[in-house]
Amino acid sequence: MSSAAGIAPWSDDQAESARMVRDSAAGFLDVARARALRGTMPGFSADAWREMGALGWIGLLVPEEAGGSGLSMVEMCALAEELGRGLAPEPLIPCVLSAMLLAEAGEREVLAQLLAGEAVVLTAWQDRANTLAVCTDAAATRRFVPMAAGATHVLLPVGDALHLVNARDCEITTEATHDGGHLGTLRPGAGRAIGRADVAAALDRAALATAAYLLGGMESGYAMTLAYLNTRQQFGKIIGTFQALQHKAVDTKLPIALTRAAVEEAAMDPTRAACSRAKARASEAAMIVGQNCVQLSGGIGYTDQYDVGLYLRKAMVLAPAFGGAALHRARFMDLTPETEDA
Amino acid sequence: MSSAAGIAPWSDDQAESARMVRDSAAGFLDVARARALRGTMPGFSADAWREMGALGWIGLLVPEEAGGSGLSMVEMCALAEELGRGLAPEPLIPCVLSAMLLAEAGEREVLAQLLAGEAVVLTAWQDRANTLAVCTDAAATRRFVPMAAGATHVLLPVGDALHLVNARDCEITTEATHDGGHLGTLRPGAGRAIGRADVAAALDRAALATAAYLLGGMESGYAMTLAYLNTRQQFGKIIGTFQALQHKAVDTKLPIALTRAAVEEAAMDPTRAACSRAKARASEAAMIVGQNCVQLSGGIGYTDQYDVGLYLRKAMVLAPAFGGAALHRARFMDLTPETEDA
Amino acid sequence: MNAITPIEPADLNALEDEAFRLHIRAWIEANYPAEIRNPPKRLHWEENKSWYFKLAEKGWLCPGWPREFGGLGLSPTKQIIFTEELERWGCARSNDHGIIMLGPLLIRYGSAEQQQHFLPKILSGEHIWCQGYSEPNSGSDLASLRTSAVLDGDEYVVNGQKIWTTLAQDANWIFLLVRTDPAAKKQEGISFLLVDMNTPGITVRPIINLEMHDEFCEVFFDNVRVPRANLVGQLNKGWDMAKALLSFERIYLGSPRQSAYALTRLRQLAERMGVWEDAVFGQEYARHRADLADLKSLYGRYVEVLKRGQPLGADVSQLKIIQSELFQRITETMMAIAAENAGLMEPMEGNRNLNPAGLYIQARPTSIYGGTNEIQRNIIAKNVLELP
Amino acid sequence: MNAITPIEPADLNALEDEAFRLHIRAWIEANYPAEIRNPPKRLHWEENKSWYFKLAEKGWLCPGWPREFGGLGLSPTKQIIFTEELERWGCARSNDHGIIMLGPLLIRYGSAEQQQHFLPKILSGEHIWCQGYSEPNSGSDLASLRTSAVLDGDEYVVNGQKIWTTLAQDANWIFLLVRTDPAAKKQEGISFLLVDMNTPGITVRPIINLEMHDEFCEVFFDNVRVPRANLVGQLNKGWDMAKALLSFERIYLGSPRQSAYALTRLRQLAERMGVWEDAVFGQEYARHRADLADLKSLYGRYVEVLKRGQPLGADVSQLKIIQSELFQRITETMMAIAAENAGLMEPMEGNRNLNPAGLYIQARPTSIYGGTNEIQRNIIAKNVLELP
Repeated sequence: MSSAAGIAPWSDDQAESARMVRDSAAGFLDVARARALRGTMPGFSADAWREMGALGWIGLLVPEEAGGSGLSMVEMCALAEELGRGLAPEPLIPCVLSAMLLAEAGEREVLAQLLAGEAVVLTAWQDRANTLAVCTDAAATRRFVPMAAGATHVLLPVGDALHLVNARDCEITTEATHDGGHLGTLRPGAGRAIGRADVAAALDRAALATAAYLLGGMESGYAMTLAYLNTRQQFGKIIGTFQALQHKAVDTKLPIALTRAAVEEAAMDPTRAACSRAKARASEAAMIVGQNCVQLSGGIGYTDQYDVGLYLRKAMVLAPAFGGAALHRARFMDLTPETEDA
Repeated sequence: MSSAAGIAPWSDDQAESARMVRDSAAGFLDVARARALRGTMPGFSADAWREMGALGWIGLLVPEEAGGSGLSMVEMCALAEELGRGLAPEPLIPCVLSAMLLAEAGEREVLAQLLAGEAVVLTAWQDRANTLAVCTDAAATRRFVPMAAGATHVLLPVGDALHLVNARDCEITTEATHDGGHLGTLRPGAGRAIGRADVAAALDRAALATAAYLLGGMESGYAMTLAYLNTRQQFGKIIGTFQALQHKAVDTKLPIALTRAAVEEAAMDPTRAACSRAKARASEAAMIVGQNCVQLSGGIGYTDQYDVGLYLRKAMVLAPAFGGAALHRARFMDLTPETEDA
Repeated sequence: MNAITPIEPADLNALEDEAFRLHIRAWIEANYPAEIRNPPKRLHWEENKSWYFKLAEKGWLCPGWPREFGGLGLSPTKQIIFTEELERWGCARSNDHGIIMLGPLLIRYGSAEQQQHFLPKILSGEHIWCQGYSEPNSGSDLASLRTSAVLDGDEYVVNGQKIWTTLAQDANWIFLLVRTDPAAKKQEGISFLLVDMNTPGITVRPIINLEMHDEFCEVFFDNVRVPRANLVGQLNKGWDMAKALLSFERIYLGSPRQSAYALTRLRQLAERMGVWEDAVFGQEYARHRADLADLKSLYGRYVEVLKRGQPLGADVSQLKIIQSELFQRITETMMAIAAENAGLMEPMEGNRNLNPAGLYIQARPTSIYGGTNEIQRNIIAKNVLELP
Repeated sequence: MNAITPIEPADLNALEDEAFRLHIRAWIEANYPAEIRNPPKRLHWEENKSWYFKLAEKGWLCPGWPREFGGLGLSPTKQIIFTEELERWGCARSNDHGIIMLGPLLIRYGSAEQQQHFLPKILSGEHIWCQGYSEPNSGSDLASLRTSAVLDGDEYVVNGQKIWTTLAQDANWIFLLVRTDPAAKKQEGISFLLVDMNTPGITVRPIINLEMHDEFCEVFFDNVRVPRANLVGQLNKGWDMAKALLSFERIYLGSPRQSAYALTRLRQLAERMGVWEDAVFGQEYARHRADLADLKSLYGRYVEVLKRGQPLGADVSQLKIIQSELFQRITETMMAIAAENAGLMEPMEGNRNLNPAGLYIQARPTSIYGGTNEIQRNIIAKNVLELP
């Protein structure tokens, strides 16, 4: 399949840098690895985590002087997209978020462990569902912390003030999620204040990276579906010859193209409005694309053994993560001045 | 085309009575008649109007003791549906509404002229767009009076109090509508109080009859479209063989089937909730069906000379008449208790 | 034993419809096991059999079968009321392929011996049936099926594979469509065969679906020997017999019950998530609500056809499309308002009424099974709209 | 005469992009006739020609043509800016088939004589062209066209009928696809012919469309004699030449301008109808708004392709589908909130910004013309998704 949808508005340097990051993710494209980790605790591989550290991914957005790779959202989105293709269960995006915050606050020791893939620092920023607002109550129970069972540390924003807590000092309960991972509910223990950071700005980037992860997942699930349409036979014909299925396939392609356009534009200039628009599109598109791919795959699409369903399950978990479509669309609307169209 | 969609929940007597009324409308099925009247003033035929009177249609819902036909909404909907097929421009539904109100208020003289098709009495009940509420200000300018240029009398509800005014005593301006008719804005002149009636209940029936008219229009436009799909050739094939067009045709059929189900159930027991649900469905479906029929008819569908467009134009005018889809859906919702589904 | 034994009229058909409804309702409410109301997944025999035996003991297992075969011989109208009452109370669908599919087929096409042998064993719960139609390469195009049955002496030798066989692991008998004439045109070489699942050569392998449930199975046949007497109807005429039973499935799949159940759950979820009073949610809910009410009206028109004892036309496929897509849309709204809870495997807070992902996943295959919605649209295009 | 004559650089290409944009913008704002901004319908030549001549006099009529043919020879990027500025100011599309379609085709495929004869007459406004491609039985399947041209001495004799010919009544020349080899396979017997509309035997009959506008015409050819010298390119190779120009049309039809224009009108209508602050309207508006912004992002990616001088792939058809369906959805929202005003033929209160029905009707054919959206989906399925 050609995935052409025009050309990203990136400079040649940006495109080259993104390509290199993509190439570095080649080892994480195998969905079988993600499948094998489903339902385990903590749900991801410690080896893979250290490798992600060694590849400089956890600190991808951390300035070089703080020990990071000093790259931009262009590379981050390219990477997240590849991880989405492989459905990598490691909490990379949540930890990239934590790394940005630790660096900004000036914390160095735990940051170094995190960047090396030796620590897992999760930012427990929300105290309820369906919000983009950072919790401002230090004592509040935090909800929906992804892969919480694997945390070594928890970063607790109270507004822009950051507290770092040892995970073993928190009371954490988990609930299994459809992608084989889990979400944690966390009663914070005592930690230490480590400074301040612009949490909301970092959350924008996490939302955008999640959009890119969803984009990669959509494309892979869609590619599987096209392959199925190209091989499955019924009524003596390849089913991809049936016009109704062709058109449904096209209608599944369109939201993917729009997602890529929104994500790659936002990656170049990650304003809050651009991040919100990209996440709104990706969250909505991932569900539609996942549903359509299951439908186009027929009975086999409804079996757990078939990978297409894994992409839908991942979308169910990540579409609302860091804010769902409605929240982000409303924020995009609030932030964008009316155009001057005549 | 088979228009099967199960069987209406009517008794045999009701079905037979509806069939007789339908048969009586056979002379009004010719769309060419409606086409010829477009843009004329008052936009309908005086002869046809008298004939409608002679057939007992204007007084269809008026009790026999008041000079009417004493029939029910079952027959009214059957009739309106046939008139919708022929796109009859005569203001039958607005005048059936007026006739009900005149009869209920005990007015006899103008009612007799109206029932005979010698008068045209229009009920000017609304003072603004997008409302189901009867105007309560006697002096308010009335809006959106259909075919106002043809009125001999105007019935002015002020709440449930009715005033009858000679049309020549009112200041009437008109705006042309897409169906070739017009809507009037009316500054009421002095009239006489003639009594009271349940205006809201009568409006429910007018809305339901309008839903039935739209249903007839949908079916006729759809039948034309199926005929086109069955004859037009491209790429050496009848275009109705293309699966994408077949499925779009099916998706156009489904809202028609739902409309028929809602309208005919409401006709049997025209509660306010049932009328609102039927009008909401019909208003929405008529636009969707009209659009799809134009699309399926390709270039020819976009020409004024082709009748399919006339059905869409009629839907544009009648979908909002007596309340559009959103208003009626909200009222249905308010009026219907939650079900006890387990 | 039944918890309540009201005075039972000799002929339930003699009751007024409303009295009949209340009679049925009272018995269901008194006898249905509370713990299996509205089960989130299709139940297995072990979970379900106590209800099966209650119905059997009461004589109500097969409301549609004629009385001479052990059924209740209910009129169409009363059969519909019976079903409505079961749905109203959220009764689980039992292991009913014998009751719904095979029984009526044997009554219509079976030999007297077959009727006498098999029907009582369905009524007693001794035989639990499953249906072997679909194959890996024969889904939408069922008539291309290839599982073969070759006569060898007085036995057919069956080889091949079935798939999507509902609850095969619970069944001890299976009815099969098999190819008995490989040379004939697709539909014309197919026969209908009854097979004891305990015959050597049969392997059942459950399929885990997206609900993580093993409702469907693959069933493999390796030189399975089946007595010739287990052929139902004429050789090579199995297709027509099986097809004659499908209109039941199409109206069953068009029943508003799934959407109605989901809509109630949507309301409960909206209240829990604090959006019940939200205007945007409100208009979306009102749309689902009106869609459901209109679906019920349309469904009622087909029920009316059945009540009058008339055959259902191909247009009944409309119901299946409308109901499955409405069910799906309702669950999509659930997912949107559930926000982060949308990813959870288990119901929220242990309250099984708050299970957005469960219902969302459950709604996915409704547009696939029972003939995909694409196939239904083909049927309507050809047979109702009469497009070429 | 132009209202303002700013200091014109010798080579507009030498300007920085942003300076170029402002230069163009200032001139447009100063010179474009206010009364024809954002016309609700396609303008006729009489309404439009003053603008045409202003552009011609300025030398800006043909920004994309090479300078040696009288164009501005702008780089792709600057051509795009030029177009964006015209769209921004709501400039009417002029009678531009000569400028956009025929000129580039002659520059690429025409003989030197044809170039020298015809191009200056386009630039001067002496020749106004229309395009004769579609026929009554050849719409989606254009290659089945049957209008014939038979050589008789030094002239082709043309017989047949064209339809959907935009503004044929304003044109004095028409370029035609005609069948010159009836025996060849569809695409292979088609030639490209230039015809003076004043030749005897040509009849133009306007078609009134749903907008009650005569934008499209039928054109009938009855033994119309055309000099052999008016054949462009090789005999029977007309199809390939015409097709090579279509990618322009596909990106043009995917431009967000219609949706952007409609969205602004939607806001104005919402304010007038008092629903601008309404939550339900608000989320629907936000959806259109985000859809438009994402469409703009996607459109920008194809513009980027052009800027780099690369050819557009078949996937550009995506834009046309997305833009036309968004434009339609926006106008459907307009109709819903306009309520009773939705039926009015003329703008509300004489304010042409409040014209829901007009825009709604205008949006209908966008999914039909330029290759129906069904055809676009076929193209994507085959050429992008590579389905069989």
